[in-house]
Amino acid sequence: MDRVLVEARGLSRNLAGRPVLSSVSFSLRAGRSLVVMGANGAGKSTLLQVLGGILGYQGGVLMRFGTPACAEGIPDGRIGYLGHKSLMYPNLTLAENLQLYGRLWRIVNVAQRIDTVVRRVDLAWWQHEPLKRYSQGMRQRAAWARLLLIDAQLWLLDEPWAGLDPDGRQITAGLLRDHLARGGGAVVTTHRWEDAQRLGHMAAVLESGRLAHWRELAGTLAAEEQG
Amino acid sequence: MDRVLVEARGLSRNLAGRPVLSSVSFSLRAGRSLVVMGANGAGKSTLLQVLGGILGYQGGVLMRFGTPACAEGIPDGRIGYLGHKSLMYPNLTLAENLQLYGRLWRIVNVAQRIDTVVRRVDLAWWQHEPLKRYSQGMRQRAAWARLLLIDAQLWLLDEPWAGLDPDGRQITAGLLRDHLARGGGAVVTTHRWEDAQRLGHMAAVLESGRLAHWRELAGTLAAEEQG
Amino acid sequence: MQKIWTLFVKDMRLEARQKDMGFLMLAFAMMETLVFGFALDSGGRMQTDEVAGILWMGFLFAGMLGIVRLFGRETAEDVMVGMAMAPGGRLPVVMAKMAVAWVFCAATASIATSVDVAVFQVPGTRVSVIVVLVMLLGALGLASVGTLLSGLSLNLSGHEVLLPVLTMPFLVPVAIAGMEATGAAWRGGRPWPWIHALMAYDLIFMVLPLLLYEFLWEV
Amino acid sequence: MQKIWTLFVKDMRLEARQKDMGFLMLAFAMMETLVFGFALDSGGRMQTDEVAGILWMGFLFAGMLGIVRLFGRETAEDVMVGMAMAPGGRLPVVMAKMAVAWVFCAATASIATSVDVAVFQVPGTRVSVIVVLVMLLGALGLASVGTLLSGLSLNLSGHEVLLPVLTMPFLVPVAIAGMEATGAAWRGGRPWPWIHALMAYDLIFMVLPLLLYEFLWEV
Amino acid sequence: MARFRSWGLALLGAGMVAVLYLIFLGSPDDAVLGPSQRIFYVHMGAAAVAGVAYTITAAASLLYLGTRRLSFDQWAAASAEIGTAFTTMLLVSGVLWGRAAWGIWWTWDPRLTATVILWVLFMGYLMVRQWTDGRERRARVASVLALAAYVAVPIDYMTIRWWKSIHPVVMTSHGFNMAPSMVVAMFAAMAGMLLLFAAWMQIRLALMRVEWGMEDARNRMRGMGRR
Ligand code: HEM
Ligand SMILES: Nc1ncnc2c1ncn2[C@@H]1O[C@H](COP(=O)(O)OP(=O)(O)OP(=O)(O)O)[C@@H](O)[C@H]1O
Ligand SMILES: Nc1ncnc2c1ncn2[C@@H]1O[C@H](COP(=O)(O)OP(=O)(O)OP(=O)(O)O)[C@@H](O)[C@H]1O
Ligand SMILES: [Mg+2]
Ligand SMILES: [Mg+2]
Repeated sequence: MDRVLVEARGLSRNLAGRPVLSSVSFSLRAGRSLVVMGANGAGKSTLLQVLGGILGYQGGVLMRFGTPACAEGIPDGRIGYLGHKSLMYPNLTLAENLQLYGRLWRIVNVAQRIDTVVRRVDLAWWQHEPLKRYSQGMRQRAAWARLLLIDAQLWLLDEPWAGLDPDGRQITAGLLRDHLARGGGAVVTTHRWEDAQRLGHMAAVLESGRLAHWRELAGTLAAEEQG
Repeated sequence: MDRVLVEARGLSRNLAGRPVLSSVSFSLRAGRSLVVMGANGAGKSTLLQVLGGILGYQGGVLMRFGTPACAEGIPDGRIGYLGHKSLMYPNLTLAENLQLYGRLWRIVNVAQRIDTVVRRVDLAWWQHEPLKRYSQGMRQRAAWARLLLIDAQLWLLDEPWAGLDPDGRQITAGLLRDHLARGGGAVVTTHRWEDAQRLGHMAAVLESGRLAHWRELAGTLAAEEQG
Repeated sequence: MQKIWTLFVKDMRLEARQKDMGFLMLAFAMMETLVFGFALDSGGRMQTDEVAGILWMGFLFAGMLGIVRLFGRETAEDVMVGMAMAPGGRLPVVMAKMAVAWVFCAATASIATSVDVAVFQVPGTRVSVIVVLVMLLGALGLASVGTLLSGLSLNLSGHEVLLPVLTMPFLVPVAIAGMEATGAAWRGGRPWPWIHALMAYDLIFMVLPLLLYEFLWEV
Repeated sequence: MQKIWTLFVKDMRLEARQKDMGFLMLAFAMMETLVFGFALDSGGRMQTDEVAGILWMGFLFAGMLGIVRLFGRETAEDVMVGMAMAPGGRLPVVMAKMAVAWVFCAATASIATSVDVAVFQVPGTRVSVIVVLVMLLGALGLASVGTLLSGLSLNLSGHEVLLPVLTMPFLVPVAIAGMEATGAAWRGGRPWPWIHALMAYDLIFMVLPLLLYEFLWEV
Repeated sequence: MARFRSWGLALLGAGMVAVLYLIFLGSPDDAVLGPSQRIFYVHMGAAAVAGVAYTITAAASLLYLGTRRLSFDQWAAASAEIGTAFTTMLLVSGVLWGRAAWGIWWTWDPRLTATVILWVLFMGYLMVRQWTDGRERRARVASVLALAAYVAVPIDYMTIRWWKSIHPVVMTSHGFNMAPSMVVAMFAAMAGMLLLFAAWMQIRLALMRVEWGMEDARNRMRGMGRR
């Protein structure tokens, strides 16, 4: 379990000519989670996108799963990303979208896995409805279903509880805990300190693109609060 | 202050053939706020859109500012709506967007008001940047700036704290409190009970399109929690 | 009125920022001239009617593309909801779009006509008052039909632009009438029946949105 | 390969659901025939070259529209990010788009050609193997150029489709070569120089994305 | 009701036999066109029915917008569908006849062009009905579209009167340009086709009600899901 999943050394990235990340360094071992907090516009989403290879980086070194990732940003199938958008076609149903992702990730036994994951996020009744008819929170649950389906080792979760009702937050918190228990890793952003404490082994605060504060959390991943 | 801002009697609405709202009834007086909670997909956003005249309704009666609103859904300039989307052009800067809205709502002294509201939501440094370059939370702050600019009597806020950092939540909670103190009204949806308690005079829970539970809150609008 | 003007200015500013619509329409009209010039030049002189046909085909397509794009701007971030919620209701939103579309169609038409007349040098093709009138009426037809249908397809909560596909058959009569009128004017024939037809068609599609506008965007 | 196929099937399924792209391209090609038929018929018989010109103009525009729409599907909800993150990298995403575009361009081309040949009844226009070859090569050209440029314009985090405007000048050579080759084949002339030009152009724009694909979507 | 329907069908059958008699035996060959002139009766009948059907569609659409009763939308849809079938028949008979009379399959005549446009427009109308979801929304969009498309019907009728066309004009303000027995056969054919239309319409409406009922049942079942 002591494998390092992702390691950044002095990572930096500009967007539209402005430095958004400047020399960010950290490393994350399997089975652990890092919660990134920080003000709006601090660069949390950008950091996750760089880690996921969606964006490239301009300075520093990024190691993923023990090998250096190239600076142009190459995605990796072992990474599961959940961002501000759902990454799914609004005109297709949830089941169809998941089928597509299942094929792309070469999941065996897709139909059955889809059945499992939509049940997990409590969308079984809605799986044959086009996503454009989903409410905001249902769309977020759908994004979680996609994440579960592809069975990645490293999760990059950008405000994964946005728009979820208390029930949904509880379900997904449980899913994250299971993932960590199975030896996966996660980098999570959130704006709620209570969520950070509940689910993070470490917390870091990003301030204008720099990792300013850093704290090991009590990290017992205490039982879920009620509602 | 005892004016009734909005009153619904037996309101109902279908979407894609399914009942989404069924006989919703409530009324809201000036100076008071109603917090609507409920599971994902319960119909909260739909309710706000019907109240705002963005969607029409199919059964019941909707009275706004003392006059019946037609069933086809006609928006009203005295209503300020803040939804899941920002309602602003991504290719224009925040200042330009606000200028447009200011003209549409015939705000006098637009330039000065814009200056005030962007300062309020702490985006003064960013106001000449196109919105597409904003981060998620900055976009939400921009939506708040638009809401403040048009100076509406009734606010319809759909998860207004989504994506905001603690600082942003505190600022906007203060803005809501000022609005209520000045005799405005607000219908707010949220998934966080603590927010509901902090800012609502009444709370209602929507369950599959019906207003199921109803509670007057202590309603002192206690001082803001810290961070 | 003020709302129409504000929205008109907004669209012009967006255009100034992106320049996509104007560039697209002009590029379209120019490329068409180029392709046709190349295609038909070798086979001998072109006739007046052919030039008119090429011209109007270009407008038809350029206009359609431009209008689709004009409404495409409104799909992101539900901006149409914001516009519709402003005091003054929804009618001015339709009217402003129509005005913008008309300005762009007319501009494309006049530029393309001048260029084509110059390039193809067909004897008898001259720009007269009647031709200008036909251009303006044709542009109005494109704008009003396009606005009606695109507006219809743009519902406030879904974000799709489906109907533009249907715009084409509605625009074909405009193109045919415009083409015949232009051809007749150049030939020295009788353009008036076609001009009248164009006027009638324009009128119908100007009035229809006004009558139906409340239904246009209700969801 | 499997990724290409999966994405190809995905686009076909989206098309089956919405039918927008196919309908759009076909409607375009048909309406063009209609307008041109009407425009040019009164002035006498049409020449082979003219029919070829009309045909290729139609493909050019229909193809451009179709490709813009094909990429337009990918703007909502950042779906392209999801596709690019799948194992296998980004190249298959480009390849699949190219394949879809090619199928649609070829289908439009073959249908429109058959209809136009039947409708315009120009003496000597017969569908031969060479014409079919020209159509397929032309469709390939439209598809590869269109994919390269549209893909370039579709960056992952911004959601804009600006470059399609630029596609047109790049497509014009395809249209001209295709037109000349078709005309020559129908006339019984020498289509081969044009076919070779077409092949060379296709090849360049097929290879270019393969060389550049990593830069295509880096942000 | 059932008995009434079977009587209606019997009447329709008898009427069709009478019409066939008049067309093939009871009227003379044309002086110029010979026996191919008998296509005319089908042609004219199809044209009449198409005109009537589209008029019903437009009227029902108008009524729908006025009253918001969905049964009008059903009428509009059914009538448009059948009208399009008859327009197809009109086009096919016209093309066949044109081959016999003018020796060509197709020519660019205002009448023929206008009819093709009409056909495309209503095909588009039917397409849009398929694409749109939500009964009310579909009804509204379709109604507006039907009214716009209906503009082409009078234009199509008047083409041969306004523009010079090779398509013959029979009905003029001075009476009919043909033999009296031809006039009788023409009216009989028109009456027969209209009867056919009425029967078809009734069946289609009944079928549509069944379709809608099934849709309702499906939605109710889905409504039983928790969300
Ligand atoms: C595809 C080709 C054709 C189309 C689309 C077409 C369309 C129509 C339509 C829509 C009408 C009914 C409207 C009206 O009564 O004015 C009509 C009537 C008629 N058509 Fe055609 N037609 C076609 C070909 C022909 C041909 C080849 C002939 C004969 C040579 C013909 C002879 C007539 C006559 C005699 C009438 C009745 C005219 C009248 O009411 O005054 N049609 N056709
Ligand atoms: N355009 C649409 N077409 C059909 N059904 C829709 C549409 N939009 C929403 N719905 C359905 O209406 C119901 C209510 O949606 P709504 O967005 O109002 O929920 P919500 O309470 O705001 O949920 P959330 O907390 O997730 O934002 C959901 O079941 C949703 O699937
Ligand atoms: N496409 C872009 N072009 C230019 N600048 C951008 C772009 N996207 C983001 N930025 C800028 O980069 C900075 C960081 O953005 P990012 O989205 O990473 O913030 P964040 O920490 O996720 O904020 P939030 O909490 O609001 O989601 C912001 O200042 C933003 O303005
Ligand atoms: Mg973010
Ligand atoms: Mg909602």
